[in-house]
Amino acid sequence: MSKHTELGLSEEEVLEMYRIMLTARRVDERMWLLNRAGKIPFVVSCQGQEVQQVAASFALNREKDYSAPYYRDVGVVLALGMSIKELMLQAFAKAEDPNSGGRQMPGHFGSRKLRMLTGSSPVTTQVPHAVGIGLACQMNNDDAIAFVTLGEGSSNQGDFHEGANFAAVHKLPVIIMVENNQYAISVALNEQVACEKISDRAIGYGMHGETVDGNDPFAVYKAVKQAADRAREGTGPSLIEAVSYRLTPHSSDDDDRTYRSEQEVKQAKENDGLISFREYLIAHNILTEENEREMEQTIKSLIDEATDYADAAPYASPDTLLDGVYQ
Amino acid sequence: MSKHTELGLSEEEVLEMYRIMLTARRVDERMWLLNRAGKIPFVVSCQGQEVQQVAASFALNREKDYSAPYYRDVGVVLALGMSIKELMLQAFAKAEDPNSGGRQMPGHFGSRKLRMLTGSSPVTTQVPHAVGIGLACQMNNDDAIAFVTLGEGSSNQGDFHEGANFAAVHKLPVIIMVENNQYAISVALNEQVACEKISDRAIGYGMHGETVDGNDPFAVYKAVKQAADRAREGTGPSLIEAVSYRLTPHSSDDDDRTYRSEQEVKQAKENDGLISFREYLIAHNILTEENEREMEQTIKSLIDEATDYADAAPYASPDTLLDGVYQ
Amino acid sequence: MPVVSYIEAIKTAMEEEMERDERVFILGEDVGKRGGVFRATEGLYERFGAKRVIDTPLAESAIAGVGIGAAMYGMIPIAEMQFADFILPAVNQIISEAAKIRYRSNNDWTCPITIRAPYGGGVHGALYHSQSIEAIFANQPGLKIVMPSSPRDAKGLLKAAIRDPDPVLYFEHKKAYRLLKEEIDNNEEVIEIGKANLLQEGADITVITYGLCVHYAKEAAKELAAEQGIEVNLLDLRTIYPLDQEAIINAVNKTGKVLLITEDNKEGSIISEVSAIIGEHCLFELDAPIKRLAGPNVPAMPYAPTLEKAFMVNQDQIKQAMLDLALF
Amino acid sequence: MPVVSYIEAIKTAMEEEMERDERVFILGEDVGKRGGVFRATEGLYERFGAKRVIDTPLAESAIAGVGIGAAMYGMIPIAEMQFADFILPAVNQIISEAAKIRYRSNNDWTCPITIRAPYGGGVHGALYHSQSIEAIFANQPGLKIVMPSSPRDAKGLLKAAIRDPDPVLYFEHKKAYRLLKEEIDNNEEVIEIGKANLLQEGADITVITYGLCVHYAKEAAKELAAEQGIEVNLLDLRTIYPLDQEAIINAVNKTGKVLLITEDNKEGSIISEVSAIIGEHCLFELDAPIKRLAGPNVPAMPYAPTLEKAFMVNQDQIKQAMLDLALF
Ligand SMILES: Cc1ncc(C[n+]2csc(CCOP(=O)(O)OP(=O)(O)O)c2C)c(N)n1
Ligand SMILES: Cc1ncc(C[n+]2csc(CCOP(=O)(O)OP(=O)(O)O)c2C)c(N)n1
Ligand SMILES: [Mg+2]
Ligand SMILES: [Mg+2]
Repeated sequence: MSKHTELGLSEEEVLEMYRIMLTARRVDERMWLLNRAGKIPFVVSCQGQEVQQVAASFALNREKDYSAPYYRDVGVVLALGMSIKELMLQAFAKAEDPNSGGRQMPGHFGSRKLRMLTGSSPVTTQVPHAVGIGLACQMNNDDAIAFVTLGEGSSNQGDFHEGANFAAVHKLPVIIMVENNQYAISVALNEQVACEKISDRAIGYGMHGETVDGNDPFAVYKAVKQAADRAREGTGPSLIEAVSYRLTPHSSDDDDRTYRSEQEVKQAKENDGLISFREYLIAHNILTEENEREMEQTIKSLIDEATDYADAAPYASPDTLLDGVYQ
Repeated sequence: MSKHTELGLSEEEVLEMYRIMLTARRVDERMWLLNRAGKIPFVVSCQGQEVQQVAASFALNREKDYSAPYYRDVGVVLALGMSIKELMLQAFAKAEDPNSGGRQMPGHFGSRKLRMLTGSSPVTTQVPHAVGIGLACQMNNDDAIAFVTLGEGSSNQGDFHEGANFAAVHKLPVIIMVENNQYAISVALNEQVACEKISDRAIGYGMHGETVDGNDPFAVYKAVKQAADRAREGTGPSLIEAVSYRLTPHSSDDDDRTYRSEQEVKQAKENDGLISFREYLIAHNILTEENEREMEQTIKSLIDEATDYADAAPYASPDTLLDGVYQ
Repeated sequence: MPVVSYIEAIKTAMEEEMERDERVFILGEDVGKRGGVFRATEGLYERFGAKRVIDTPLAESAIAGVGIGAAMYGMIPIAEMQFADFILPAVNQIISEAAKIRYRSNNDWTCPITIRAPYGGGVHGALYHSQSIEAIFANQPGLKIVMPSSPRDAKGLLKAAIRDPDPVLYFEHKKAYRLLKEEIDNNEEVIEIGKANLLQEGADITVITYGLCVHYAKEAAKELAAEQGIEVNLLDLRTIYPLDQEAIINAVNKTGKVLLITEDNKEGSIISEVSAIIGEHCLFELDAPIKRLAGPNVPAMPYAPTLEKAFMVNQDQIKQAMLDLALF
Repeated sequence: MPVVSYIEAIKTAMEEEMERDERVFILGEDVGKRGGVFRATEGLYERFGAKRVIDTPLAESAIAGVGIGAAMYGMIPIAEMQFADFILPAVNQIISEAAKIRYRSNNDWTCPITIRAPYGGGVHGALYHSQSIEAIFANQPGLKIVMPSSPRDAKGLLKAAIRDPDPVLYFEHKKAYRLLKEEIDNNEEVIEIGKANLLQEGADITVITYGLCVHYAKEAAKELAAEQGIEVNLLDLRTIYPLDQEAIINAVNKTGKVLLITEDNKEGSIISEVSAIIGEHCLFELDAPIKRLAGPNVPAMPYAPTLEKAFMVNQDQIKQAMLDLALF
């Protein structure tokens, strides 16, 4: 049996997963072009993490579950229902941006409609929030669960510890996914932590912990699916570590050549999960020359359209500066 | 071979350990009497934790090492050189109290002379401080190590996580001893954590972790001694969990009957490490009827003397209120 | 009509709100079985169960942060910080998160959390169980801060805080818990957040304060009225952030002489902002410098009774300052 | 004499102090190999090595707390917070610990740490990379807070902070990093903490401000002098906590008209305390209300350029406020 059928995923579903991963990549690439062209002041990238982001999201109930994504999660938010146009509106910081109306930098996601919590810049504050969602679900016998992501560097913040412990004590329906991309800006993994795996921290909370290859969509899907099942059954939270690599500089303000070798980055690019997933889909005749071309074209034209729209859209009026401080 | 000789401890040393444990207990008992008599407004107790406190301190180099004790550590501070008189001065909040000149509540230890960091009330802040001492020792090729204690409830604070991780990454000479007495005020262990052992958290930092019976002085001594050796060798920090039971209410302001049964407390009192250590010493002819009587008498008269002295000593003058805000 | 203490008023407010609205719940350290270290939640665990009166692990950032998450879901959490001094590990969650959730999401998400914390000194609490820490938060738009001065206000303001659609910090004075008692006639009263309360009118001097100091000021004013016939116009701020500018301006303009009082350290305190509002709006109405009476600029109240007393603003000092101002 | 930018001045101050005293070291996120995300520590890792320029895990409470521990040992840490906005997880360590170590130990222990953090807006940093957060700390005796307004001050005040026996928060403006440049003649200058700096004397109006706003005020004053002959008495606070009362009083008394400026939100800001000092000490010297110019009371500066611009206090506003006051 092929990997996807073993997991109960149809051909349509895996193709859809791939389409969203590719969309995330292409959106991100366009952001860099727009940044370099002086059109948008800032980009923070998903590149190298799309596979884990989309695979994990597909393991959720996307009609019901809550999410608290972090700034790199273009793949997550696309999978959970944000549109390319909406992403472009936030990149251009326009009034119509559903995340913040242009108030926040790109990468600060949030949508009540999508049950996606509003995020901030100080890292890791979202972990206790997701735990609070889990608590509320438990109190209300709501079948939904909370899915929260963060970088491995952020797992060293106190809020990670406090939130994870709280979730474990109350057996809350929460999935914490650490996207370990090997760096916290310039600080390499071995200067951030001395443990072998970030998921080793789970044992100290008494929750399930597991490290998976973030470049393998099936491994990620399976781990998150099982975590979701456990959460819904009431057996408590899980800590999933998805290991990948940050293929771009930290952000458009960073120069990663000051702290890592081009050789290292080049090698990581060869292990890009998007490549191997594509090969898998081709080998299984799910992706063909034809539908791939069509997919790329559709994505491109959607991005073009979204870019034009967002570029032309108005900024929030200065008159709105004082709105939304209090009800 | 007997347990103490196996560990290289002489008869004098174990007797001295016992003497200090007993002193801590007797000082604490006196504090409660003074409190109930309206002489001192507040007590926070060591009772039930003296064995682990003194045994751990004896495993340090008491001429050289740094400590950051927490509020229950009467045993630690006595072992590290604080006198009964000084403890009474702080209980009475008198000007001569070396810990704070009566500025802080009892249990807020600190003495530069004894390389004992000044402590505050917000729990767990001392963990990063001890790590900072470890860092300074490492930078200065100073052979000293930092020993820090906290309650198991406090191990759920962010500062525990951040401090432990920092120490592990830099392989700092630090020993973190969690004194697990089963309660954080009224909150029982299973409502604080879901892990099996607090020391399981060590694996998530990549440091040595170990749980020992806090009522067994030899187990505690051995674990801390080995941790000290590792720290001095440069192999990094350790997390030691010493398990015991809080025999008194949380403090003189608490009423523990609202949240735990008298039966449970009674049973814990039977397992009091002071009793079993005493039996051990008697069985090994180290403690005799004679030297025990003498020991009790000496302690009592020292406490009497210290109490009278501290009672009569002056409070800090109101004129000193503004001193010591800045240099 | 029953005589109710300040702490009973707090408990009753929570009880009634939990009764009224199923979404209201409490979380904090020792709030459950123990009923709170001050017994502010006594009986609520028994009445509403462990799911609505939650004993949390010892971790303030999680207490605030988990509460914020639950509030975003649509619940109405009341988070207790055991002492106001111990709110500091939660500052990031309160200022970066609770205060900014509505604004940063452009009104999409909201955070109706109430955070209660016992503040204040004079209770042998030493440096870390005596602090007034409101000034730390009183410059963060998105937050509201209330500090009740009486049982009636404690109840009505807590109800308002719980019903408020935005995050509210509620600081209650430890010494007031059992010191202040009064009859509460209207059980349903909800006191509007954002409005100061003119406690008594008077033509000679205006006194503006909040929290327990209101009690001392009232007593001092009573004495001065009886002894010297001095009439004090006394404004209780009630909400100390954002301030009720209009009430402040009106109160000052009535007498032209103003004394501002806080138990906190002086520099950078709530009454500094009150003074600035006055300096901006009432300058030509003033007949005397804007006088501030506050704690000394030392880190916090020491434990030794001599030093605690030397720190604490008291009724005698207040009376003297009022008299000096009246005679100015 | 070399022309030095604000950020170069900061780097040079650290470099010279590390050279002078072996106990001085740096810790923070990305301060090592990367040389800081703004490049404030560029070259220091190469020069002093990984043991004195330490890349820490991403955990601000540990950066502060470990620094505090090292300071108690006798080291002189310079802790960098990557953005002032991200100092908030470290508030407990700064306020409960650093600020109180000397006082609570009755002068037995000390904590000579310097905490640097880039603050301020106008750099497309949005809500969490634009904040002025000094007011949160400016009511905590035991702390000192400096905010330099020029390269020369940046250098001299940072040297003073590092040499200070007590904890000092040092907030540097991100927009000033490369905007402000000047010749620095005295390389060894250490600027005394606690003293304000009368930048220019003038008889018409007094302007009191700090940080980058000093630059805008200077420029506005230059224009007003040239265009309207208005003479501005300009006081740069330099140390914003505790404030230099005497300098404030003298500066105000000289003109009787005062404008206070901050980039921060208005309510509860540094200039509120400045105003209160004036209201207490200069009332009868004043010829006009104490005017405050500040950011609006919204949580922080939004990202969209329209909104960022609407938030940020700018030179034109300052000039207009000066003119209005002069004409009052
Ligand atoms: C509390 C806080 N401190 C510092 C920063 C600045 N910062 C932004 S991202 C980042 C690194 C995050 O690393 P990691 O968690 O591994 O996520 P990644 O960017 O690698 O996906 C830092 C230090 C921040 N946003 N918040
Ligand atoms: C940050 C903080 N929050 C709350 C408190 C109040 N408090 C004092 S001791 C304590 C319980 C501590 O439990 P644990 O760490 O297990 O130590 P134990 O008292 O059992 O020895 C609490 C909640 C505090 N001191 N600091
Ligand atoms: Mg990372
Ligand atoms: Mg305990």
